[in-house]
Amino acid sequence: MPESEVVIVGVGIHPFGRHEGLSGLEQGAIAAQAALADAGCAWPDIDVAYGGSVASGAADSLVSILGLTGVPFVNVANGCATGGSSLMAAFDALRSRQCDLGLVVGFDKHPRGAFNADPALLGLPDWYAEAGMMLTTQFFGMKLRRYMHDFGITEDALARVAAKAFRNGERNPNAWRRKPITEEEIRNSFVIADPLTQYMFCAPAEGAVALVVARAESAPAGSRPVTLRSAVLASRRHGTFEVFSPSLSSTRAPSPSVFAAQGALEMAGVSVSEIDVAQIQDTESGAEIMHMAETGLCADGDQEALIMSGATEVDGSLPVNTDGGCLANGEPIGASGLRQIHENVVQLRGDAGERQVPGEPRVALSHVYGAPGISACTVITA
Amino acid sequence: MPESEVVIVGVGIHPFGRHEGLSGLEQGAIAAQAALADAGCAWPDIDVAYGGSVASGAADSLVSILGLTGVPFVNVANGCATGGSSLMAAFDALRSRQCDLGLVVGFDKHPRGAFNADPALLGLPDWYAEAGMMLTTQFFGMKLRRYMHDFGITEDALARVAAKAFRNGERNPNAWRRKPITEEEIRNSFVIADPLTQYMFCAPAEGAVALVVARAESAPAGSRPVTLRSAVLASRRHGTFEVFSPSLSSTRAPSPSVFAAQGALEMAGVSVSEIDVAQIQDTESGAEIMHMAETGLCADGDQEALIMSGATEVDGSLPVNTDGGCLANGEPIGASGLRQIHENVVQLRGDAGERQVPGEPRVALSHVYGAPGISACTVITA
Amino acid sequence: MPDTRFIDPSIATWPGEAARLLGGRCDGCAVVTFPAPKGCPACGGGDVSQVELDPVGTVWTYTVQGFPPPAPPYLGPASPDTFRPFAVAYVDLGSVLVEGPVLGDPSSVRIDDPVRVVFPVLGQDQDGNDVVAFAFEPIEEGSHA
Amino acid sequence: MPDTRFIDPSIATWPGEAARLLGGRCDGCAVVTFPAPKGCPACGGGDVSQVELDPVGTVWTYTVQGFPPPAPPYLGPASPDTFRPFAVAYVDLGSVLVEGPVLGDPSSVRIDDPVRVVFPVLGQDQDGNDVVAFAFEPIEEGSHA
Ligand SMILES: [Zn+2]
Ligand SMILES: [Zn+2]
Repeated sequence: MPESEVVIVGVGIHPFGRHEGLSGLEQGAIAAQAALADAGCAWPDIDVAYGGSVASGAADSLVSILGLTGVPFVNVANGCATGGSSLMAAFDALRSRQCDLGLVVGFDKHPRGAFNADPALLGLPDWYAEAGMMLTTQFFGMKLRRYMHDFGITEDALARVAAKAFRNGERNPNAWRRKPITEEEIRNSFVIADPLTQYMFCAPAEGAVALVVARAESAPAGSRPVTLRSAVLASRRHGTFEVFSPSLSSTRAPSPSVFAAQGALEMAGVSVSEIDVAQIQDTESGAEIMHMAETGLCADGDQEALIMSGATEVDGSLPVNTDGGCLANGEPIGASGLRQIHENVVQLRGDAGERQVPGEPRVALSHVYGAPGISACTVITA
Repeated sequence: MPESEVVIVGVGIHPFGRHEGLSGLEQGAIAAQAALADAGCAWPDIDVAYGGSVASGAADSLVSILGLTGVPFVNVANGCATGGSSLMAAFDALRSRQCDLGLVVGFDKHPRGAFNADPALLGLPDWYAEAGMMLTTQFFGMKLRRYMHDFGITEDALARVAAKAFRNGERNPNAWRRKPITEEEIRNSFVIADPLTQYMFCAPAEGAVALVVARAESAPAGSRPVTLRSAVLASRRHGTFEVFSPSLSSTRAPSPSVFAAQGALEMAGVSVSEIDVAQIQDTESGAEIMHMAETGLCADGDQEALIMSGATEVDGSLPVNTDGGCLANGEPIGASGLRQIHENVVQLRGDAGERQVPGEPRVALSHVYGAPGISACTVITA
Repeated sequence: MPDTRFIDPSIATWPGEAARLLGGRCDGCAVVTFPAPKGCPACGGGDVSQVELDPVGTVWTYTVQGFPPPAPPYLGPASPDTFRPFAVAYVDLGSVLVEGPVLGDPSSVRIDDPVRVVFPVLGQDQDGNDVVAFAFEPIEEGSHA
Repeated sequence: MPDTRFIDPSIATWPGEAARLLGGRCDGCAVVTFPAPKGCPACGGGDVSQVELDPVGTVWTYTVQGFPPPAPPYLGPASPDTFRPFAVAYVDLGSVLVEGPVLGDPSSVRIDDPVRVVFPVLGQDQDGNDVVAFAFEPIEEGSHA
């Protein structure tokens, strides 16, 4: 029983990729200023701010660039779900406090190369890394291999997902990778973690996204609101298959993505068949495929036919990752979840240009998933 | 216009001090289990969790000790205001989502010695540290020296505040420093930053606090609720006097503490004269004195008479820092703000034993303040 | 003088012909975890008893590690000259699925393959000691474990 | 050969008799900040012009640093033998209050004391160069700045 409807009235993005000489925080400030301009309001109008970065310092340091207005600014540190958690908290603050405008921001700037992890900081024994098993890529390969075995997904589908990402990236001026790559090149690129090749994996990157949210009755005049129907976070249950697990339980449990998506649909009062466009976590090609089923967009195993028939393309019946996803944008962790929501807003506004989903999409789902087993989902409607 | 009243139904603390062989996270788990037991509920009953630590890793790692229930758990990283920000977000979540029970937790384990800071990470030039000015203790000394000059506070009052802290600590089984120290010893201890001596400063420490919060209609049977009337956060405005400032504006602005306290009182619908007991940030003796005025508990300059007449003692007319504050408890940053609320709940329940404020206190204020100029205040009522 | 040591004595009964991996079984809910946890990840219970794991099982899933893991910490052959892609699998040992390398040709590993736990030398530590770790070895069809 | 260098050439016009500290004045709201900021902390404006700060002012507040600052980074005398407590103050230069050490007997510093900016040698860097920094020096009563 929501007392107040919450709307997204402004979106801003600093392009993803590599930006020499520009800090993560500076990219965050650029995105925030763009979102404020898009909303038609100014930084001193903001009543509450939530945000975070994983590798680029405290988000509330933005006040020293945007201005010292006294705003309550909370730093969130939830890895891949930083953006989704920040949006959830801002949504709750607007409704609980009856305040007018909130800013949500995520940014990051990671060094080149794979994300490295220290076993001790994660509560893991040293031998796990010494024996060559502390690599995120192995987790992705193994979760996917079992899924392919159980539900008949082929390597053709993996290559098709990555090729779609780069084609969509070509049509997205804010994407990092903007050149199409053929399915053959993708399949023949270096095998990182069988069945996954180099071009099927996203890479650490840089970028920033900000959103201005408002209670519906406080949307700035002239802004173009879309409704934030839900923002839901879930953590893992015993028996899920997560990265960096020396063992798995002999009984399996559904992924946190299942509960986050169900929760977001339920809170939004929307059925999954109403989703017109979806942005879902594609750390690698197989993740997009598995997350299609975990979010309820299709049944396990139906992805193969959907993908090979073109249903998940921009002009298909179930467009997925229309901005090129993590594969074409790279992953600045703090910004990645908000990039999805940015793209959904752009699609519902009809502003996506060459990659616009046809037929005036009205309902959009976003989904992130990451270590140590957390997922955040949102539903927005035109 | 709060739709739902939010109550605190459980409090748990792991004693502050030094605890060889026990991680910050483990202390957090002990505090969480104590708060759940106090509330008469179990970890799987918790619908939402917020928490943080500055130096002891991600708070959501607690799920691997408490159990993998799927709970949405958001990590907050707001320095000294981590506890207050977490409580604010949990308060909003309960009201916005109509969910029943939330956990708020803060813990930390700092190495011995002063907090060190890297100028680059704070956006400061190298010369600032090379010239010997990057020391938090100088800030405290200088803010206080000006205040003493403007409002006639004496060094006697500084010593009296510290002596009170250690006397209150003696009566608090969870405190770190439990031996009284005379005002003469305090004044004659090593001068760290004139007019402040060693015993007038708090030290980095270890400890953990957790709270279980509930919508009033969902308070577990048999629990002893107090009402969380408000939780408000404010950041600095241009012209405030903050730590690590190579220059200050020629025009002054009120501290963020002024706005956080005003906001908390207003949201609670309580006037400052109704406050029966207060826990306020006492990083050093002078901070307690200045924060008494910034929170509105008295006018600038009135502290001298209040303190010297005993009004801020446990049995005085305006009891301040009844558990010994940061001076007697040390400062595990992530836990310090929640320790204040723990003490206020204990006082309103009448459970404070030897340090119980007489006369059934009914309204309690808490206040934290820290770098880079943020303050969080809460009001709770019996 | 260089010696031979096990990578972590708390995780197996090595040495010996009948060496076994060591897990922990929750006294409350009977869930088995490897290595033995401090508290049970399923129920949060604090009482966990040591248990020897079954030495044979089947591949539940696998991948092939295509590039040398960062060394250190990796103790196996990690230079471009000596590294060879190797399979890694979760092996279903009945009570629990354990992650470990699979010896032999990585391209021949398949889901449901029977495997047994073995304790080969992984590499050398800084002091020149041989470091023994655990791995899984395919059980040939027709052979008896 | 060791040389003499200024601690950060962007913050003063050193060397010279009439050396001055350099701040930044916001083109939008005229607020002055030291050192010159990238953007104005008062209004968020991006256009900031360099400005020489007044060389004389009065002590707005002060403290005495009682223990040696951690060295490095501190370049001044930091050993128990050489360290002497020194005063640090915010000095009101009219347009802005600047933080800096105050030369002389720390116990004699008082609020409202007149001081002037000076550029003494702070200490030596790793290469043995003398490093010059800024400080404030009390102006004797009756003297003329
Ligand atoms: Zn159990
Ligand atoms: Zn300005």
